[in-house]
Amino acid sequence: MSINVQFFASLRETIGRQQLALDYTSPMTVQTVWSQATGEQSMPDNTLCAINMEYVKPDASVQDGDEVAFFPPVTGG
Amino acid sequence: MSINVQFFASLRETIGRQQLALDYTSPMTVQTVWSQATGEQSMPDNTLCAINMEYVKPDASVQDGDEVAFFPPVTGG
Amino acid sequence: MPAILIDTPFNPWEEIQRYQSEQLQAGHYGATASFVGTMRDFNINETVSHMTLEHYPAMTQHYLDRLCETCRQKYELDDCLIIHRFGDIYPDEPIVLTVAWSAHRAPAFDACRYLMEELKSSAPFWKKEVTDKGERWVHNDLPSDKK
Amino acid sequence: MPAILIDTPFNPWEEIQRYQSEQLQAGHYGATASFVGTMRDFNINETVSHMTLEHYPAMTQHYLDRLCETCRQKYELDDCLIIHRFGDIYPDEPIVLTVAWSAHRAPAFDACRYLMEELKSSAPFWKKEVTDKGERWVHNDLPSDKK
Repeated sequence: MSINVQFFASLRETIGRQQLALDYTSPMTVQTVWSQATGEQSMPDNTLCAINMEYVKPDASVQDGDEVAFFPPVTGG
Repeated sequence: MSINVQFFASLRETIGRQQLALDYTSPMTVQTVWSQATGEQSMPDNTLCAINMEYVKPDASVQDGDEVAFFPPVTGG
Repeated sequence: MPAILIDTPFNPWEEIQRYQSEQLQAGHYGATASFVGTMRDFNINETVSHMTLEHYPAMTQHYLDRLCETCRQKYELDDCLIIHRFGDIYPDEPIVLTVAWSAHRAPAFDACRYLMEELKSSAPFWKKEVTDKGERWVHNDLPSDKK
Repeated sequence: MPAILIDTPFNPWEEIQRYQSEQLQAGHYGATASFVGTMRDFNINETVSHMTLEHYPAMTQHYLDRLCETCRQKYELDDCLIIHRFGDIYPDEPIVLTVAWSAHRAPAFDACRYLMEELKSSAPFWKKEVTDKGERWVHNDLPSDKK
Protein backbone atom coordinates (compact mmCIF):
# COMPACT_ATOMS: atom_id res chain seq x y z
CA MET A 1 0.00 0.00 0.00
CA SER A 2 0.98 3.62 -0.27
CA ILE A 3 -0.41 7.15 -0.48
CA ASN A 4 -1.84 8.25 -3.84
CA VAL A 5 -1.08 11.99 -4.17
CA GLN A 6 -2.91 14.17 -6.70
CA PHE A 7 -2.43 17.77 -7.83
CA PHE A 8 -4.99 19.74 -9.85
CA ALA A 9 -5.22 22.84 -12.03
CA SER A 10 -2.58 25.57 -11.46
CA LEU A 11 -1.03 23.53 -8.65
CA ARG A 12 -0.52 20.63 -11.04
CA GLU A 13 1.33 22.98 -13.38
CA THR A 14 3.40 24.56 -10.60
CA ILE A 15 4.41 21.22 -9.10
CA GLY A 16 4.93 19.79 -12.57
CA ARG A 17 3.09 16.53 -12.04
CA GLN A 18 -0.49 15.32 -11.70
CA GLN A 19 -0.03 12.36 -9.43
CA LEU A 20 2.50 10.20 -7.63
CA ALA A 21 2.64 7.34 -5.16
CA LEU A 22 4.32 7.96 -1.82
CA ASP A 23 5.46 5.29 0.63
CA TYR A 24 3.33 5.32 3.74
CA THR A 25 5.16 5.99 7.01
CA SER A 26 3.39 6.34 10.34
CA PRO A 27 2.49 8.96 11.53
CA MET A 28 1.70 11.09 8.46
CA THR A 29 -0.39 14.27 8.05
CA VAL A 30 -1.58 16.00 4.90
CA GLN A 31 1.20 18.55 5.49
CA THR A 32 3.92 15.89 5.61
CA VAL A 33 2.47 14.26 2.47
CA TRP A 34 2.73 17.66 0.74
CA SER A 35 6.32 18.21 1.91
CA GLN A 36 7.50 14.75 0.80
CA ALA A 37 5.62 14.93 -2.50
CA THR A 38 6.92 18.40 -3.42
CA GLY A 39 10.50 18.14 -2.14
CA GLU A 40 9.82 20.39 0.85
CA GLN A 41 8.23 23.26 -1.10
CA SER A 42 6.02 25.54 1.00
CA MET A 43 2.28 25.07 0.53
CA PRO A 44 0.56 28.14 -0.98
CA ASP A 45 -1.74 29.82 1.54
CA ASN A 46 -4.99 29.14 -0.28
CA THR A 47 -4.31 25.47 -1.11
CA LEU A 48 -7.26 23.14 -0.56
CA CYS A 49 -6.63 19.61 0.71
CA ALA A 50 -8.77 16.47 0.51
CA ILE A 51 -8.40 12.93 1.79
CA ASN A 52 -10.49 10.36 -0.09
CA MET A 53 -12.69 13.09 -1.69
CA GLU A 54 -13.38 14.92 1.61
CA TYR A 55 -12.01 18.37 2.47
CA VAL A 56 -9.58 18.30 5.40
CA LYS A 57 -7.11 20.68 7.04
CA PRO A 58 -3.36 20.23 6.53
CA ASP A 59 -2.95 18.75 10.02
CA ALA A 60 -5.37 15.88 9.30
CA SER A 61 -3.94 12.37 9.71
CA VAL A 62 -3.37 10.21 6.64
CA GLN A 63 -3.83 6.42 6.61
CA ASP A 64 -2.17 3.85 4.42
CA GLY A 65 -3.98 3.59 1.07
CA ASP A 66 -5.51 7.08 1.22
CA GLU A 67 -5.85 9.35 -1.80
CA VAL A 68 -4.58 12.82 -0.85
CA ALA A 69 -5.37 15.71 -3.22
CA PHE A 70 -4.11 19.30 -3.36
CA PHE A 71 -5.71 22.06 -5.40
CA PRO A 72 -6.21 25.82 -5.69
CA PRO A 73 -9.49 27.60 -4.80
CA VAL A 74 -12.29 26.24 -6.98
CA THR A 75 -13.84 28.23 -9.84
CA GLY A 76 -16.71 26.14 -11.19
CA GLY A 77 -20.33 27.04 -11.78
CA MET B 1 -67.55 63.73 -16.09
CA SER B 2 -67.93 61.50 -13.06
CA ILE B 3 -66.07 58.94 -10.93
CA ASN B 4 -65.79 55.40 -12.35
CA VAL B 5 -65.94 53.04 -9.37
CA GLN B 6 -64.79 49.41 -9.67
CA PHE B 7 -65.00 46.43 -7.30
CA PHE B 8 -63.03 43.20 -7.76
CA ALA B 9 -63.07 39.58 -6.59
CA SER B 10 -64.77 38.84 -3.24
CA LEU B 11 -65.54 42.54 -2.77
CA ARG B 12 -67.41 42.58 -6.08
CA GLU B 13 -69.51 39.67 -4.81
CA THR B 14 -70.12 41.25 -1.40
CA ILE B 15 -71.10 44.63 -2.83
CA GLY B 16 -73.11 42.92 -5.55
CA ARG B 17 -71.79 44.97 -8.46
CA GLN B 18 -68.65 45.30 -10.51
CA GLN B 19 -68.76 48.94 -11.46
CA LEU B 20 -70.77 52.12 -11.24
CA ALA B 21 -70.53 55.80 -12.15
CA LEU B 22 -70.71 58.30 -9.31
CA ASP B 23 -71.37 62.02 -9.71
CA TYR B 24 -68.29 64.00 -8.82
CA THR B 25 -68.66 66.45 -5.93
CA SER B 26 -65.76 68.48 -4.57
CA PRO B 27 -64.04 67.63 -2.24
CA MET B 28 -64.03 63.84 -2.47
CA THR B 29 -61.70 61.20 -0.97
CA VAL B 30 -61.45 57.48 -1.70
CA GLN B 31 -63.29 56.91 1.58
CA THR B 32 -66.23 59.14 0.56
CA VAL B 33 -66.35 57.41 -2.86
CA TRP B 34 -66.60 54.07 -1.04
CA SER B 35 -69.34 55.33 1.28
CA GLN B 36 -71.45 56.79 -1.52
CA ALA B 37 -70.90 53.77 -3.81
CA THR B 38 -71.81 51.19 -1.14
CA GLY B 39 -74.65 53.02 0.61
CA GLU B 40 -72.55 53.84 3.68
CA GLN B 41 -71.28 50.30 4.30
CA SER B 42 -68.08 50.11 6.37
CA MET B 43 -64.92 49.32 4.41
CA PRO B 44 -63.36 45.96 5.36
CA ASP B 45 -60.02 46.44 7.13
CA ASN B 46 -57.84 44.83 4.50
CA THR B 47 -59.41 46.57 1.49
CA LEU B 48 -56.93 47.86 -1.11
CA CYS B 49 -57.69 51.12 -2.93
CA ALA B 50 -56.37 52.45 -6.24
CA ILE B 51 -56.90 55.68 -8.17
CA ASN B 52 -56.14 55.40 -11.89
CA MET B 53 -54.23 52.10 -11.42
CA GLU B 54 -52.06 53.39 -8.54
CA TYR B 55 -52.36 52.20 -4.94
CA VAL B 56 -53.53 54.97 -2.56
CA LYS B 57 -54.73 55.24 1.03
CA PRO B 58 -58.44 55.83 1.77
CA ASP B 59 -57.82 59.50 2.61
CA ALA B 60 -56.40 60.25 -0.88
CA SER B 61 -58.20 62.97 -2.86
CA VAL B 62 -60.23 62.02 -5.91
CA GLN B 63 -60.49 64.21 -9.04
CA ASP B 64 -63.30 64.40 -11.56
CA GLY B 65 -62.89 61.64 -14.17
CA ASP B 66 -60.82 59.34 -11.93
CA GLU B 67 -61.20 55.57 -11.87
CA VAL B 68 -61.37 54.42 -8.25
CA ALA B 69 -60.98 50.69 -7.54
CA PHE B 70 -61.54 48.63 -4.39
CA PHE B 71 -60.32 45.06 -3.92
CA PRO B 72 -59.31 42.46 -1.34
CA PRO B 73 -55.64 41.44 -0.71
CA VAL B 74 -54.14 40.06 -3.89
CA THR B 75 -53.42 36.35 -4.40
CA GLY B 76 -51.69 36.05 -7.77
CA GLY B 77 -48.43 34.38 -8.72
CA MET C 1 -38.31 43.59 -20.48
CA PRO C 2 -41.90 42.81 -21.23
CA ALA C 3 -44.68 41.75 -18.89
CA ILE C 4 -47.11 39.50 -20.71
CA LEU C 5 -50.64 38.58 -19.60
CA ILE C 6 -52.22 35.56 -21.30
CA ASP C 7 -55.39 33.54 -20.84
CA THR C 8 -54.19 30.27 -22.40
CA PRO C 9 -51.63 27.70 -21.23
CA PHE C 10 -47.97 28.49 -21.95
CA ASN C 11 -44.73 26.55 -21.76
CA PRO C 12 -42.36 28.62 -19.60
CA TRP C 13 -39.22 26.78 -20.77
CA GLU C 14 -39.99 27.41 -24.42
CA GLU C 15 -40.81 31.04 -23.66
CA ILE C 16 -37.45 31.51 -21.93
CA GLN C 17 -35.60 30.04 -24.89
CA ARG C 18 -37.57 32.07 -27.41
CA TYR C 19 -37.14 35.35 -25.55
CA GLN C 20 -33.48 34.66 -24.92
CA SER C 21 -32.67 33.90 -28.54
CA GLU C 22 -34.64 36.90 -29.82
CA GLN C 23 -33.79 39.56 -27.24
CA LEU C 24 -30.59 38.70 -25.39
CA GLN C 25 -27.07 39.12 -26.71
CA ALA C 26 -25.35 35.72 -26.86
CA GLY C 27 -22.16 35.57 -24.80
CA HIS C 28 -23.08 38.69 -22.81
CA TYR C 29 -25.12 37.29 -19.92
CA GLY C 30 -23.62 34.70 -17.59
CA ALA C 31 -26.52 34.10 -15.21
CA THR C 32 -30.18 33.29 -15.79
CA ALA C 33 -32.43 32.89 -12.73
CA SER C 34 -36.00 31.82 -13.30
CA PHE C 35 -39.07 30.95 -11.29
CA VAL C 36 -42.19 29.10 -12.40
CA GLY C 37 -45.31 29.00 -10.26
CA THR C 38 -47.45 25.99 -11.14
CA MET C 39 -51.00 25.17 -10.13
CA ARG C 40 -51.18 22.36 -7.58
CA ASP C 41 -54.05 19.91 -7.35
CA PHE C 42 -54.42 20.40 -3.60
CA ASN C 43 -54.46 23.38 -1.22
CA ILE C 44 -55.15 23.47 2.53
CA ASN C 45 -55.77 19.70 2.36
CA GLU C 46 -58.53 19.87 -0.24
CA THR C 47 -58.46 18.63 -3.79
CA VAL C 48 -58.73 21.49 -6.25
CA SER C 49 -60.16 20.70 -9.70
CA HIS C 50 -59.34 24.08 -11.23
CA MET C 51 -59.27 27.77 -10.45
CA THR C 52 -60.19 31.09 -11.98
CA LEU C 53 -57.66 33.88 -11.79
CA GLU C 54 -59.44 37.22 -11.88
CA HIS C 55 -57.47 40.41 -12.42
CA TYR C 56 -57.83 44.15 -13.00
CA PRO C 57 -56.65 44.19 -16.61
CA ALA C 58 -55.44 47.76 -17.12
CA MET C 59 -53.88 48.01 -13.67
CA THR C 60 -52.23 44.59 -13.89
CA GLN C 61 -50.43 45.44 -17.12
CA HIS C 62 -49.42 48.85 -15.77
CA TYR C 63 -48.25 47.35 -12.48
CA LEU C 64 -46.18 44.58 -14.08
CA ASP C 65 -44.64 46.87 -16.70
CA ARG C 66 -43.49 49.24 -13.98
CA LEU C 67 -42.27 46.34 -11.84
CA CYS C 68 -39.98 45.26 -14.70
CA GLU C 69 -38.66 48.81 -15.04
CA THR C 70 -38.07 49.17 -11.30
CA CYS C 71 -36.32 45.82 -11.23
CA ARG C 72 -33.94 46.81 -14.01
CA GLN C 73 -33.10 50.04 -12.18
CA LYS C 74 -32.60 48.22 -8.89
CA TYR C 75 -30.38 45.37 -10.13
CA GLU C 76 -27.63 45.15 -12.72
CA LEU C 77 -29.48 43.14 -15.34
CA ASP C 78 -29.27 42.41 -19.03
CA ASP C 79 -33.03 41.91 -19.09
CA CYS C 80 -36.03 40.49 -17.25
CA LEU C 81 -39.32 38.88 -18.23
CA ILE C 82 -42.69 38.23 -16.58
CA ILE C 83 -45.47 36.06 -18.00
CA HIS C 84 -48.69 35.67 -16.00
CA ARG C 85 -51.84 33.68 -16.72
CA PHE C 86 -55.38 34.79 -16.00
CA GLY C 87 -58.75 33.10 -16.50
CA ASP C 88 -59.36 29.37 -15.97
CA ILE C 89 -56.30 27.39 -14.90
CA TYR C 90 -56.00 23.63 -14.30
CA PRO C 91 -53.59 21.63 -12.09
CA ASP C 92 -50.04 21.27 -13.42
CA GLU C 93 -50.42 24.38 -15.60
CA PRO C 94 -47.86 27.17 -15.10
CA ILE C 95 -49.41 30.33 -13.62
CA VAL C 96 -46.43 32.65 -13.59
CA LEU C 97 -42.89 32.90 -14.94
CA THR C 98 -40.25 35.39 -13.82
CA VAL C 99 -36.77 35.47 -15.34
CA ALA C 100 -33.74 37.70 -14.80
CA TRP C 101 -30.60 37.73 -16.94
CA SER C 102 -27.37 39.26 -15.68
CA ALA C 103 -23.60 39.02 -16.04
CA HIS C 104 -23.42 37.63 -12.49
CA ARG C 105 -25.49 35.32 -10.34
CA ALA C 106 -26.24 37.57 -7.36
CA PRO C 107 -28.26 40.21 -9.29
CA ALA C 108 -29.97 37.48 -11.32
CA PHE C 109 -31.12 35.59 -8.21
CA ASP C 110 -32.05 38.76 -6.33
CA ALA C 111 -34.01 40.23 -9.24
CA CYS C 112 -35.91 37.04 -10.00
CA ARG C 113 -37.02 36.76 -6.40
CA TYR C 114 -37.80 40.47 -6.16
CA LEU C 115 -40.14 40.17 -9.15
CA MET C 116 -42.00 37.28 -7.52
CA GLU C 117 -42.25 38.84 -4.06
CA GLU C 118 -43.54 42.15 -5.43
CA LEU C 119 -45.94 40.41 -7.76
CA LYS C 120 -47.25 38.19 -4.95
CA SER C 121 -47.79 41.09 -2.59
CA SER C 122 -49.18 43.73 -4.97
CA ALA C 123 -50.16 42.62 -8.49
CA PRO C 124 -53.98 42.79 -8.71
CA PHE C 125 -54.82 39.10 -9.22
CA TRP C 126 -57.31 37.04 -7.20
CA LYS C 127 -57.60 33.25 -7.18
CA LYS C 128 -60.90 31.48 -6.83
CA GLU C 129 -60.52 27.73 -6.40
CA VAL C 130 -63.09 25.12 -7.33
CA THR C 131 -62.95 22.15 -4.93
CA ASP C 132 -65.27 19.20 -4.34
CA LYS C 133 -66.91 21.36 -1.65
CA GLY C 134 -67.59 24.25 -4.00
CA GLU C 135 -65.91 27.53 -4.89
CA ARG C 136 -63.76 29.62 -2.57
CA TRP C 137 -61.61 32.72 -2.79
CA VAL C 138 -58.02 32.05 -1.83
CA HIS C 139 -56.85 34.15 1.10
CA ASN C 140 -53.37 35.46 1.47
CA ASP C 141 -52.26 34.98 5.06
CA LEU C 142 -49.51 37.54 4.78
CA PRO C 143 -50.26 41.04 6.01
CA SER C 144 -50.41 43.62 3.26
CA ASP C 145 -48.35 46.78 3.62
CA LYS C 146 -50.03 48.48 0.70
CA LYS C 147 -53.11 49.88 2.39
CA MET D 1 -32.13 14.20 -7.13
CA PRO D 2 -29.27 13.45 -9.44
CA ALA D 3 -26.08 15.39 -10.05
CA ILE D 4 -24.94 14.91 -13.64
CA LEU D 5 -21.49 15.68 -15.05
CA ILE D 6 -21.22 15.92 -18.83
CA ASP D 7 -18.55 16.92 -21.31
CA THR D 8 -20.82 17.94 -24.20
CA PRO D 9 -23.21 20.91 -24.63
CA PHE D 10 -26.66 20.53 -23.06
CA ASN D 11 -29.91 22.47 -23.27
CA PRO D 12 -30.89 23.29 -19.67
CA TRP D 13 -34.53 24.10 -20.55
CA GLU D 14 -35.04 20.76 -22.25
CA GLU D 15 -33.34 18.97 -19.36
CA ILE D 16 -35.69 20.63 -16.86
CA GLN D 17 -38.73 19.59 -18.86
CA ARG D 18 -37.48 16.05 -19.36
CA TYR D 19 -36.59 15.56 -15.71
CA GLN D 20 -39.82 17.14 -14.55
CA SER D 21 -42.03 14.97 -16.74
CA GLU D 22 -40.15 11.78 -15.82
CA GLN D 23 -39.50 12.30 -12.11
CA LEU D 24 -41.89 14.86 -10.64
CA GLN D 25 -45.51 14.23 -9.70
CA ALA D 26 -47.76 16.50 -11.77
CA GLY D 27 -49.92 18.79 -9.64
CA HIS D 28 -47.78 18.23 -6.54
CA TYR D 29 -45.14 20.94 -6.85
CA GLY D 30 -46.12 24.59 -7.10
CA ALA D 31 -42.71 26.26 -7.35
CA THR D 32 -39.74 25.63 -9.61
CA ALA D 33 -36.65 27.80 -9.15
CA SER D 34 -33.80 27.36 -11.57
CA PHE D 35 -30.42 28.88 -12.33
CA VAL D 36 -28.33 28.57 -15.47
CA GLY D 37 -24.71 29.70 -15.57
CA THR D 38 -23.63 30.45 -19.14
CA MET D 39 -20.18 31.10 -20.54
CA ARG D 40 -19.62 34.74 -21.43
CA ASP D 41 -17.35 35.90 -24.25
CA PHE D 42 -15.58 38.41 -22.04
CA ASN D 43 -14.10 38.43 -18.52
CA ILE D 44 -12.09 41.14 -16.75
CA ASN D 45 -12.28 43.20 -19.96
CA GLU D 46 -10.68 40.59 -22.20
CA THR D 47 -12.28 38.63 -25.01
CA VAL D 48 -12.41 34.93 -24.18
CA SER D 49 -12.50 32.49 -27.10
CA HIS D 50 -13.18 29.39 -25.02
CA MET D 51 -12.28 27.74 -21.74
CA THR D 52 -11.37 24.37 -20.33
CA LEU D 53 -13.12 23.29 -17.16
CA GLU D 54 -10.90 20.85 -15.28
CA HIS D 55 -12.30 18.84 -12.39
CA TYR D 56 -11.46 16.04 -9.96
CA PRO D 57 -13.85 13.46 -11.37
CA ALA D 58 -14.48 11.11 -8.44
CA MET D 59 -14.62 13.90 -5.88
CA THR D 60 -16.83 16.12 -8.02
CA GLN D 61 -19.49 13.44 -8.40
CA HIS D 62 -19.29 12.58 -4.70
CA TYR D 63 -19.45 16.24 -3.71
CA LEU D 64 -22.43 17.09 -5.92
CA ASP D 65 -24.36 13.94 -4.96
CA ARG D 66 -23.98 14.80 -1.31
CA LEU D 67 -24.83 18.44 -1.96
CA CYS D 68 -28.18 17.34 -3.44
CA GLU D 69 -28.84 15.14 -0.40
CA THR D 70 -27.96 17.90 2.05
CA CYS D 71 -30.13 20.34 0.14
CA ARG D 72 -33.15 18.03 0.33
CA GLN D 73 -32.65 17.62 4.07
CA LYS D 74 -32.24 21.36 4.59
CA TYR D 75 -35.24 22.57 2.54
CA GLU D 76 -38.75 21.22 2.03
CA LEU D 77 -38.40 20.07 -1.56
CA ASP D 78 -40.07 17.72 -3.97
CA ASP D 79 -36.76 17.29 -5.77
CA CYS D 80 -33.61 19.00 -7.01
CA LEU D 81 -31.26 18.64 -9.96
CA ILE D 82 -27.70 19.69 -10.82
CA ILE D 83 -26.09 19.41 -14.26
CA HIS D 84 -22.49 20.59 -14.69
CA ARG D 85 -20.25 20.67 -17.75
CA PHE D 86 -16.56 19.91 -17.83
CA GLY D 87 -13.96 19.92 -20.63
CA ASP D 88 -13.92 22.50 -23.43
CA ILE D 89 -16.70 25.11 -23.27
CA TYR D 90 -17.46 27.92 -25.74
CA PRO D 91 -19.21 31.29 -25.25
CA ASP D 92 -23.00 31.12 -24.91
CA GLU D 93 -22.86 27.48 -23.81
CA PRO D 94 -24.49 26.63 -20.46
CA ILE D 95 -21.95 25.56 -17.83
CA VAL D 96 -24.22 24.69 -14.92
CA LEU D 97 -27.91 24.17 -14.15
CA THR D 98 -29.44 23.99 -10.67
CA VAL D 99 -33.16 23.42 -10.13
CA ALA D 100 -35.32 23.02 -7.02
CA TRP D 101 -38.96 21.96 -6.97
CA SER D 102 -41.17 22.59 -3.94
CA ALA D 103 -44.78 23.15 -2.93
CA HIS D 104 -43.89 26.76 -2.07
CA ARG D 105 -41.65 29.45 -3.49
CA ALA D 106 -39.45 30.22 -0.47
CA PRO D 107 -37.85 26.76 -0.18
CA ALA D 108 -37.52 26.54 -3.98
CA PHE D 109 -35.69 29.88 -4.22
CA ASP D 110 -33.56 29.22 -1.14
CA ALA D 111 -32.57 25.71 -2.24
CA CYS D 112 -31.71 26.73 -5.81
CA ARG D 113 -29.43 29.47 -4.55
CA TYR D 114 -27.94 27.24 -1.85
CA LEU D 115 -26.96 24.69 -4.50
CA MET D 116 -25.20 27.37 -6.56
CA GLU D 117 -23.41 29.04 -3.63
CA GLU D 118 -22.13 25.72 -2.27
CA LEU D 119 -21.11 24.55 -5.72
CA LYS D 120 -19.29 27.83 -6.45
CA SER D 121 -17.39 27.76 -3.16
CA SER D 122 -16.52 24.07 -2.89
CA ALA D 123 -17.11 21.87 -5.94
CA PRO D 124 -13.68 20.89 -7.33
CA PHE D 125 -13.78 22.59 -10.74
CA TRP D 126 -11.18 24.97 -12.20
CA LYS D 127 -11.60 27.23 -15.19
CA LYS D 128 -8.78 27.96 -17.61
CA GLU D 129 -9.67 30.68 -20.11
CA VAL D 130 -8.14 31.09 -23.54
CA THR D 131 -7.95 34.78 -24.52
CA ASP D 132 -6.18 36.63 -27.31
CA LYS D 133 -3.30 37.08 -24.84
CA GLY D 134 -2.98 33.37 -24.11
CA GLU D 135 -4.25 30.98 -21.45
CA ARG D 136 -4.96 31.89 -17.84
CA TRP D 137 -6.42 30.21 -14.79
CA VAL D 138 -9.49 32.01 -13.47
CA HIS D 139 -9.07 33.22 -9.90
CA ASN D 140 -11.87 33.34 -7.39
CA ASP D 141 -11.66 36.61 -5.49
CA LEU D 142 -13.81 35.35 -2.66
CA PRO D 143 -12.03 34.00 0.42
CA SER D 144 -12.43 30.28 0.92
CA ASP D 145 -13.53 28.98 4.31
CA LYS D 146 -12.69 25.41 3.46
CA LYS D 147 -9.02 25.34 4.28
